[in-house]
Parts: sequence; structure tokens; C-alpha cells
Amino acid sequence: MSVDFCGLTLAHPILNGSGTFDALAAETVFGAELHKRFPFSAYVSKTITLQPRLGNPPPRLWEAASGLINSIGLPNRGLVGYMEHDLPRLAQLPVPLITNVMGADAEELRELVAACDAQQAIAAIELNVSCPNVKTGLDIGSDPSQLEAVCLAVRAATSKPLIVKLTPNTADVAACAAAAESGGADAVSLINTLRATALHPRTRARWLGGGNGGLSGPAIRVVALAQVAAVAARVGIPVIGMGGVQSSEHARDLLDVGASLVAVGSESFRDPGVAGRIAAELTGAPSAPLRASPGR
Amino acid sequence: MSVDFCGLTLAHPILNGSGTFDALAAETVFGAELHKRFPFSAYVSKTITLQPRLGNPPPRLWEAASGLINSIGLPNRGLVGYMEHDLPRLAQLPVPLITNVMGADAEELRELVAACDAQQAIAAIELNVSCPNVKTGLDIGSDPSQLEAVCLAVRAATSKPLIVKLTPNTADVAACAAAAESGGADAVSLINTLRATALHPRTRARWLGGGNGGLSGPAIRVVALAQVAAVAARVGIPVIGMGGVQSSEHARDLLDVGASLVAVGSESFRDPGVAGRIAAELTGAPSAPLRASPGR
Amino acid sequence: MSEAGAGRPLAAFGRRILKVTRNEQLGAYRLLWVDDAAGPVPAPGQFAMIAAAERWGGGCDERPYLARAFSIARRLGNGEAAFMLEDVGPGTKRLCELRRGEGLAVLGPLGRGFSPAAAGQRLAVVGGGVGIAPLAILQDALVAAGAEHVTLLGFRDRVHAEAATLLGDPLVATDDGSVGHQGFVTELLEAELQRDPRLAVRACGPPPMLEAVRAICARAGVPAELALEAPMACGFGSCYGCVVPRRDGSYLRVCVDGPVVDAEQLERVA
Amino acid sequence: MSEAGAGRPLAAFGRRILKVTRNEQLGAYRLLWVDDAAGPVPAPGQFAMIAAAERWGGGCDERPYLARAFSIARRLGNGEAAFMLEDVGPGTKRLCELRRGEGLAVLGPLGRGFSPAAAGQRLAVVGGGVGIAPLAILQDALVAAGAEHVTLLGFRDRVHAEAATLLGDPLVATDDGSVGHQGFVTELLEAELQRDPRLAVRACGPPPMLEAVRAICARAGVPAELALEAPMACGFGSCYGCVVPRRDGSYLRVCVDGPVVDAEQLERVA
Ligand SMILES: Cc1cc2nc3c(=O)[nH]c(=O)nc-3n(C[C@H](O)[C@H](O)[C@H](O)COP(=O)(O)OP(=O)(O)OC[C@H]3O[C@@H](n4cnc5c(N)ncnc54)[C@H](O)[C@@H]3O)c2cc1C
Ligand SMILES: Cc1cc2nc3c(=O)[nH]c(=O)nc-3n(C[C@H](O)[C@H](O)[C@H](O)COP(=O)(O)OP(=O)(O)OC[C@H]3O[C@@H](n4cnc5c(N)ncnc54)[C@H](O)[C@@H]3O)c2cc1C
Ligand SMILES: Cc1cc2nc3c(=O)[nH]c(=O)nc-3n(C[C@H](O)[C@H](O)[C@H](O)COP(=O)(O)O)c2cc1C
Ligand SMILES: Cc1cc2nc3c(=O)[nH]c(=O)nc-3n(C[C@H](O)[C@H](O)[C@H](O)COP(=O)(O)O)c2cc1C
Ligand code: FES
Ligand code: FES
Repeated sequence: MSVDFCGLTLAHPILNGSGTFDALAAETVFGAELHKRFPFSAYVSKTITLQPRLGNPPPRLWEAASGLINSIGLPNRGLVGYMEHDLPRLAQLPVPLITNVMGADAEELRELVAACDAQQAIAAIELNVSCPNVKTGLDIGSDPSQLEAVCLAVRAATSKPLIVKLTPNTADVAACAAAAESGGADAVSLINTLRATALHPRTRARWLGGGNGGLSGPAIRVVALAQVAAVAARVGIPVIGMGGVQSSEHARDLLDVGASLVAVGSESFRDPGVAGRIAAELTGAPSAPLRASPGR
Repeated sequence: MSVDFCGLTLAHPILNGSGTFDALAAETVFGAELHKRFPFSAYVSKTITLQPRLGNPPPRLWEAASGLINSIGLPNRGLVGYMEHDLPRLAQLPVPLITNVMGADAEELRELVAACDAQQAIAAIELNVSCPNVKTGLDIGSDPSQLEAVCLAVRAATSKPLIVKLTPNTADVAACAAAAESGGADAVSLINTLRATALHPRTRARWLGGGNGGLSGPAIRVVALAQVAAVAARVGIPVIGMGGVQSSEHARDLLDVGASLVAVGSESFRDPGVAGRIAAELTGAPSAPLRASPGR
Repeated sequence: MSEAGAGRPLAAFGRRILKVTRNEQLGAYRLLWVDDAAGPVPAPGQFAMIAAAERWGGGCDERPYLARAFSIARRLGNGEAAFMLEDVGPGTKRLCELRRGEGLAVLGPLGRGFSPAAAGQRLAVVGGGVGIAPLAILQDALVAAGAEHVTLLGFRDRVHAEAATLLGDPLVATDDGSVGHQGFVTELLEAELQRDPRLAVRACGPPPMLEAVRAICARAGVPAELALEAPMACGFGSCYGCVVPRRDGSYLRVCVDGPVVDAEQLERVA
Repeated sequence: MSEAGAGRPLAAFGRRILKVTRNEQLGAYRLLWVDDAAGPVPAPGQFAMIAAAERWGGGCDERPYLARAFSIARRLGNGEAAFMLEDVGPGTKRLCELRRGEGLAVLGPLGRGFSPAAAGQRLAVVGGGVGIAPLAILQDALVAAGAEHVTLLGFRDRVHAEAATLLGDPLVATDDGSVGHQGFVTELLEAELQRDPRLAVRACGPPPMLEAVRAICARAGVPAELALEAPMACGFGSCYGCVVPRRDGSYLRVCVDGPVVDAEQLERVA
């Protein structure tokens, strides 16, 4: 069940959601087993920005009903740090690397994309357009015409596959996908997290250091399915579906409404082995069962 | 803890969400106890349309993680049937009546609102603007400028309090609320359900007779809290908050981010007694405990 | 639609936490007993919305979330009430594991039950599978009233047919012939109608069985009351989720207009 | 950051379902034992992300959803491992009710543990409340290595202090004086430092206690390793949710850069 995706040949349709699996930390924790049983057919980096970011002050997590809100704030070493420190190690992963980037405007994004384009180790680029526009406060990606303009601007900077990760916090995600397509995107991915918040049980102030955060996990699965279906029905380019996937049935749902690939996000937090099981179940490969002894 | 809401004096801040409590059916099922222990300080009708509607073909329900998708399709007797059949009985309820109406365009809404305005038994009117615009397919309420125009058009048709029930399926719910305010709304209510869908486990076609549906319940609570907070921070008119409320703590969260009233929706399905308990807990009144014998 | 409710036993307004008294195996099913001595006495055919008081959720796909509808299968003089459970998904799975002393959240009794037999009318009580649940309490009432009736039950196989003991000593059909008549319970009904064409029928079971009963009764011109099922969110008429089309194309709400409906109302049972 | 992990026992990649062998009361706490004979041997101070294999969810506010972090409190020769639980919310509530034979989903061992004592170095093992959990397995290792140490534990009251037995016969302080010294465990540490100013400290407990330990050690110029806590989604460095600020303003991830950190890295424990 190998999948052709924008010219890349992937072993199966399961990826990670950006920011939900740190392959470098996982090497430390799981050692060689990680590479031997690498669960994703391509690895998506967390979001990289031009400048380094520390991320939001803690607390960064809130557990919701069947989900979690995160307000991590995109900590990363910045473009230079990524290229120097992370990329050489990510290049050693047994699968193609997709680098996810975010910028405050088209110019920043163009710079990030151009830098990625120059790296052989990067197989494809994902644009995270859930960044709030400084003027409107809305996600850049929430307005179709603005999104199309951004895509046109960065498209010129790379010949690598360009994936636009749409924001779900919009009235018409299919229109946004169509805008990305006409802006030259090779694929779209969705859904990112739903804007959400929580209060401190005692102080009544916002719980999260970042104020608002994004909801992920099973709670958003049926919203994701509707958005992915709407997008897949509208655009001709491939769609990467994600949101609350916990099992091969959930992945199958997304594929059946038109996704070409499926990403597993929060569920990997609960079990980093789940994506491998899902991939095996989808491809009919013998799956590593849940068992008491570590599999080696 | 009586609450002044747009000139109405309500005994406490807990209402029902439109379409989630049928007081007439409940009379049949619970008898006189319903009136004696009526849990809401005002009763919101389900959505009434100009023409009668049968609603969507079944199945109309899908159970999601910590929530449910409904695709009921607004079955109702139509304006005339409502006025003749339902209103006289709803007028007997021990609390003020808020009638919720939906129309395909401003003209339909104006007609519905004018008809409600003429009824003494109706204390306030709620506009459900989650109706898809026939041309764009988007909810009328998802575009601020369109929403403002609708509000201006209906505002003239009534001097009763006018509540606009916002759609959550939009990029900027606070901008929509501000548009409703400048269009003359006396209050806004939110959130309505999040667009969602599910597939038939076997046939892989859409499960719901209506194709898509709306997600409600605990799964959407933290999304509701963020939207209510954003709206309350933006507008000067009162806000009715709802979405996933199951307990007085959840109601308190919405009040603390700026809601004046809180509506209980899906949780009443699980326990029609819950809203009464929440109201009692908020007002410090002795609450009817969960117990084995019916309270009379 | 309140008309439908005339005279029905009313539910307490709000769910009540009852104590599980027994959880018994009954062939392929479980019989879950609760102490409901303080609750309203249900009419045969009424149901309740039930949920485990603790840990309702966290099963397959993070379900169950909503309460589940179950016929009240029996009510004893001491106030014990029984639900008959078939484990088909996350809700029934959780309910099946409840133990004595644990809490069950119950809303009910709900819905419109079976009507009593008209004076001198002989009834055929026809059920299949877990659909026999409301027929047990119905039969209890018929026996108490001294009403003449015959009970015909259908099951898949011997293990499922063990549940027939819930209704004393009925006529049984099994798909595989391991118990009683080999074939459908509707064949027993047709034979019975041959003998006594003036029967009235009370039936509950899987949709294909109910549809067959409906068609047989329509052809024979005998009145039938069918206890329907539909997925429910609330059970008390508020969600409009449980609809089934009437013959005239309008919808009835199974929870308040049923679950027991006159077969004539329906074009067919789907 | 992989540097931090040099030599740490590795976790199996993916969670494993282990069988609960015992669930014992330990004063105000519970000791949950699982059979992990097939699993990697943890280092003292490492933790695991754990969840009930069934019915994880459906508690208060429809939680828990994420797994929960627990120090590995003990590991026996037969492969049994213990977690010490304090019931503070929906996750610990569910874990506390697990019975022998039920399944526990375990990811681990995770994180950076305590370093072994340097040659000739005497250790003060300082803990409070449920924070004594990783100190039990640490003490087991110290005893096995014949390393000189003193163990100082603080609790609220007598019921909580019963848990001190987990570490044999330590010096105990209680807030209410019902057992041992009346006052804070840090007072015991200060007395100990008076006697032996060249101690090294290993500590785990509530943040105010750890902060006091940090401040005392900083003033006394003795090295301290503190086992921190932070809310965690993953436990293996992927979510970036468990951060704590370093002295230099950058953040460390408690799950991979800790939970055991050199006190010097921190400006303060909050
Ligand atoms: C009035 C009435 C009386 C009843 N009496 C009894 C009784 O006495 N005994 C008894 O055993 N049963 C009875 N039932 C049926 C019982 O309510 C269902 O079996 C129960 O609700 C199933 O719940 P579950 O979680 O175990 O299974 P579900 O997972 O809910 O599966 C049940 C069916 O729902 C569908 N389904 C699957 N996933 C979903 C989803 N996510 N959302 C919505 N639908 C889904 C499928 O078609 C599946 O076959 C009665 C039903 C009604 C309406
Ligand atoms: C490395 C490590 C080791 C640990 N070792 C142990 C141990 O050995 N024994 C032990 O008992 N505990 C240990 N803990 C703590 C343990 O993980 C927590 O007590 C547990 O996660 C609590 O889960 P809960 O669901 O019971 O409580 P929660 O409800 O999660 O409450 C815990 C705290 O989280 C906050 N909170 C409340 N609601 C939410 C919400 N919705 N989302 C996010 N936060 C919320 C509150 O501040 C609350 O006090 C350890 C923690 C770490 C990080
Ligand atoms: C802790 C966390 C961090 C995330 N970081 C990123 C990120 O850096 N960039 C990005 O595009 N999406 C990020 N996401 C969104 C996920 O990639 C994914 O779109 C979302 O979580 C929905 O999928 P899920 O429900 O399977 O988690 C993050 C999600 C979580 C939970
Ligand atoms: C079955 C169902 C029917 C609903 N019908 C209506 C309706 O007729 N009009 C309306 O404005 N909102 C309707 N709603 C939305 C609710 O009023 C409410 O906004 C939403 O369910 C969120 O609240 P909750 O999570 O507490 O249910 C309906 C919701 C449900 C679940
Ligand atoms: S189940 Fe809600 S209306 Fe019937
Ligand atoms: S818990 Fe996820 S990074 Fe530490």
C-alpha cells in the first residue's frame, strides 16, 4: 500500500501531525527501536520560525473532555538553529522529511521556504498559516484571498512539494483550500487545532500561559472529518487529513472522504506506538500487538 | 441572584439551549412536576421557520467522543402552526418565553420577527443565523457585514429584546457579535453546534440523513468558552453563553468570562434535572439532590 | 402529541441513581436488577434511559456519552426492576459489567406502553431476541389480569433461547432448530392466526421480525401493537432524534409517540 | 538535549499493557503493583506514563484522557514494579480503583533519574508526601550499593506518615508533630547539614519543599538533585507541555531533561 504523494513514494499513508512527535527527543527515550519501528512514512517537523522562540510560559496544557488544549507557542531554534542543529539529525531518519514553517507575513514565509528549498534533506515543505495576522488578529489562513496571495508569494521560492496546513478556525475551509490550490499549493493538510481556552479552577484567570490555546484529540475528530470531506470535495490536489485519529477505523474514515494521507497527532502522546499499529492495520502488515515485553 | 436581562427579570441565569428541551413533550412525560420544578429562568423555543418543516430523514444522531452530532433539520409546525398550536401552551409555562426563529434571508426573518412582536406571550426573540445562505452555502451569520444587514432589517420589526444566536463556524466570532450589536441586537447567544460528520461504519456513506450535522456537548465546551470570552470582550450587549455545560462550575466559567446568562443544551438529554441543579448551585438555593425517589 | 401520553405513568423529573441489586446471566444476555422501590410503577412497554452512575465514557471511541434506552423487563412487588441487556457496543458493555451495589442512573419510566387487551380479546405476544424484554412485564400484567394470551418467541440458537425462561413456558422458534420450531417466530404466529383469526398482537423484536409481523397482521386484518426501537439522545421528546416515518410521511418520535405504536401507523418497519 | 539521556535506561517504543498484581493501602496513599518482568529495568528517579487499560475517561468533566506521570517507586527482583498514588483527581481516582488482574497501560521507563553518589559522597535523601515515591527505589539502590545515606521525610500528619515505612526507618517530620519531629523536613535537613556540611542531596516533594531544599543547599553550597513535577501530555519530549524555566530563562522539558535536575539549573522551584 505504498502511496505516491506529490512525487514522493511513501510506504504507507500515516504521518505525524506537526508538533506532536519530536523524533530527536524520542531517540533519547526509545533508542534504536525508534528507527527500527519508525511509525510514520514521512516525518513532519514541528513549526520552524525565522527567529528562535522560547514558546509560551507554562502552564501549556489543559486536559479537556476527550481532548487537550495546548498553548505551546511554537518553541523552536529558529531557521538557522534548525538548519544547523536539527536538520543533520532529522536527515538520518529512515523516512522523507517534511519541514513545517510559519511566518508572520508572506515575506517571512518566502524566506523560510527558500531556505528549505536549498536543503536536499528536506523532501517537502508545509506552511503553517495559523499564525495570527498582526493587523487583524485573525489567522492568515482564515481569509481565502489573503491565503492565495501568500501561497503565490512562496510558491515561486521552491520547486519542492508545498503543503498548506489550513486553519480550521474559519467559516469556509473549502474556500481556503481552493485558494491555496490556486495559489500553487501541491497539497493541503487539516485540521489544525480549534481555538479554545480554560480558566484556572481557583483564580478564575486564564489557565494557559498563552491565554488561548488549541483543542486537539478525539473531541475534534468529527469536526475534522467534516472539514476534510468538504476540502477533498472541492480541490484537486491531495489532502492530508488529521484530527483525533486514534485507530485505523478513524484513519479509514478520513481516507474514505478523500484524504490521501492521514496524520496522527495527540494520540501519539498517549501511545507513541499507535501510529505504527494504524499503518500496519491499513496496509495489512502484521501489526505489533500490545504486549508486556518491549518489541525488539 | 435574580438577573436583569434586556429588561426581563429572570430568577437565575440558567436557560435552555434552543432545540434541546421540548417543554410540551416534557409535560407529557413528567407531568405537573415539570412546572413545579421548571429548571430554566426563561424558556427558549426550538427554531421556528416560516413554513412547516418535517426535518431531516433519520438517522439524525451520532454519538461522538464526549458529545453528539445532530442533524435534526429544524422540524417545526411553521409560523402559523406555532402560533396556533404551541404558543398558547408555551404561554402557560412559569417563565418568560423566548421564541427562536430562522429564515433564509432578511425578508423571511423580518416576517417571523414581526409576527412574534405581535404576541404578548413572547418576551423576547432569538434569531438563529446559522442558516446556510442559498447562494454561498455559508451560514448567514458567518459574515459580519451580511449579519449586520440582517439585524438592521429585523430590528425595525420589533421592540422586544432581540437576541442573535451566532454561528461558531466562522473565523472571527467577535466580529460577528460586533456586527450584530451595531445592527441593533440587544444580546447575542453562542455557541451553536460545530459542523461535523460521521460515516456509516459499514457502508462508508454519510451516517446522518442530513449528511453533515452539528457537534454539541462536553467536546465543544472549551471552544465555547474561548468564543464566549472573545465575544464578551468585544461587545457591550449581554451575552448568553452555552456549549457543553454539565455543571455549575462550567456555568461559572462562562459567567466569569463575561456571559450574563448560560444555557444548558445537550446535558439536559442525559439528565433533564441538571439545569435545575446548576441553577440552585449558582444561586445557593437548596438543590434537589440526586436520589432514588422522585421529588414531589 | 401530549394526547399520546394520556394516562401513561409519569417519570420523575430528573434522573435518579438506583442501586444495582443483581446482575444475572440469562442465556446470551444479562439481566440487570435495580432497587426502584421508591420510583413510579411502569406500564408494560415503557422504557428507561440508563447509564452507569460512574465511568460512563472512556470506552471504544471514547464512548458512551449519552444514556441508553432499555425496556423495563420486569418489576417485582418489592420494587426491584429488571433490564435485559445484549452487549452490542460501548454502552451495553459498560452496563453488563455493573455489579451489585454500584449505581445506575435512571430516567423513567418513559414512553407509551402496550394497551391492555380489550374485553374478551385474546392476545398473541410475539417477540424475538432481546426484544422479549418488554414482553416479560407485559405477560406479568396479562397473567395478573387473567387475560388470555399465547406467547411466541424467536431466537437465533439454543444459547439465546435460554432467555425464553424469562416468560415462563412460551412457544419457541430458533433459526437453527436447536430449540422448538425451526424457523421464524412469525411462522408460529401465522399458525396461531390460522387457529384464531381474531387475535390481537403485541410484538417486539428486530426490525425484520417486526416488519414481518406487521405485514402478516395487515394481511390478516388483526390489530397489532409494535414496540419500536430507534437511536435516542433524550428519551423524553426533546431532541427529535428518534424519529420514524409514519405512513403519511410525517415523523413520529419513538420515545414519546412510542415505543409502542399501532402497526397501522407505519408503512413498514425499517 | 539527547545528551541528557546518555546512559539512561530506554523505554520500549509504545505502551505496554501490564497486569496489576496488587493494590495496597499505604497510609493515605495506594501502592499499585504491576508485573513488569519483561520490561526494561528503570533507574531510580525515572517515571512512567500510565493509564488504566480500560475505562480511562468518563470521570469528572469527562476526564481523564491523557496518561498520567508516576515515579517508579520500587522494582522487585521478580519484575514487580510499584507506583505510589495519591488520589487528587480523575486520573488518580481511576488508577486507585484498579484491581488485581486488571490491565495498566505503561509507557516507560522515562526521563533522567538520579545520579549515583560520587565515590565517598554521603547522601541526604529528602522527601515529602507522595514525593517519597522515587526515593524508595533510590534508597533500594543506595542500600544495594552500600552507599552511605540518611533519609529524611516530611508528611502532613500521622496517616500520611504511615507511608514512611516504604523507606524502612527514616527520620520523619510531620506538620502536626503526630510522628517524629514537629515541623518541616527541611529543618531535619538543616540539622543534618550542620553535622555534615559535605552532604549531597537528592530530593523529591511538593514545590514549596523543593524550593526550600534548593535554597538551603544553595546557601550551604552543597549539590542537590531535585525530582520535579510538571503537567505532562506525553512524557517523552514530544509535546513541549511540561516546561519549567531554567535560571537562564530558557525552558527545560521535565520529561526528558528531568524529572531529576541539578538544583543549580533553576532560579527557583515554583
Ligand atoms: C425503546 C427502546 C428499548 C430498548 N430496549 C432494549 C432492551 O431491553 N435490551 C437491549 O439490549 N437493548 C434495548 N434497546 C437497544 C439499546 O438501546 C441499544 O442496544 C443500545 O443503545 C446500544 O448501545 P451501545 O453503546 O452498546 O452500542 P452502539 O455502539 O450504540 O451500537 C448500537 C448501534 O448504533 C449504531 N452506531 C454505532 N456507532 C454509533 C455512534 N457513534 N453513534 C450512533 N450510532 C452508532 C450502529 O448501528 C450499532 O449497531 C432498546 C432501544 C430502545 C429505543
Ligand atoms: C515525573 C512525575 C512523577 C510523578 N510521580 C507521582 C507519584 O509517584 N505519585 C503521585 O501520586 N503523583 C505523581 N505525580 C503527579 C501525578 O502525575 C498527578 O497527581 C496526576 O497527573 C494527577 O492526575 P489527576 O487526573 O488525578 O488529577 P488532575 O485533575 O489532573 O489534577 C492535578 C492538578 O492539575 C490541575 N488541573 C485540574 N484540572 C485540570 C485540567 N483539566 N487540565 C490540566 N490540569 C488540570 C490542577 O492544578 C490539579 O491540582 C508525578 C508527576 C510527574 C510529572
Ligand atoms: C502539543 C501540540 C503541538 C502542536 N504543534 C504544532 C506545530 O508546531 N505546528 C503545526 O502546524 N501544528 C501543530 N499542532 C497541531 C497538530 O499537528 C494537529 O494538526 C492537531 O493536533 C490535530 O490533530 P490531533 O487531534 O490528532 O492531535 C500541535 C498540536 C499539539 C497537540
Ligand atoms: C438535538 C439538538 C437540536 C438543536 N436544535 C437547535 C435549534 O432548533 N435552534 C438553535 O438555535 N439551536 C439548536 N441547537 C443548538 C443548541 O441550542 C446549543 O447551541 C448547542 O447544542 C450547544 O450547547 P450544548 O453543548 O450545551 O448542547 C440544537 C442542539 C441539539 C443538540
Ligand atoms: S429520543 Fe429525544 S426526542 Fe426521542
Ligand atoms: S510531557 Fe510532553 S514534552 Fe514533556
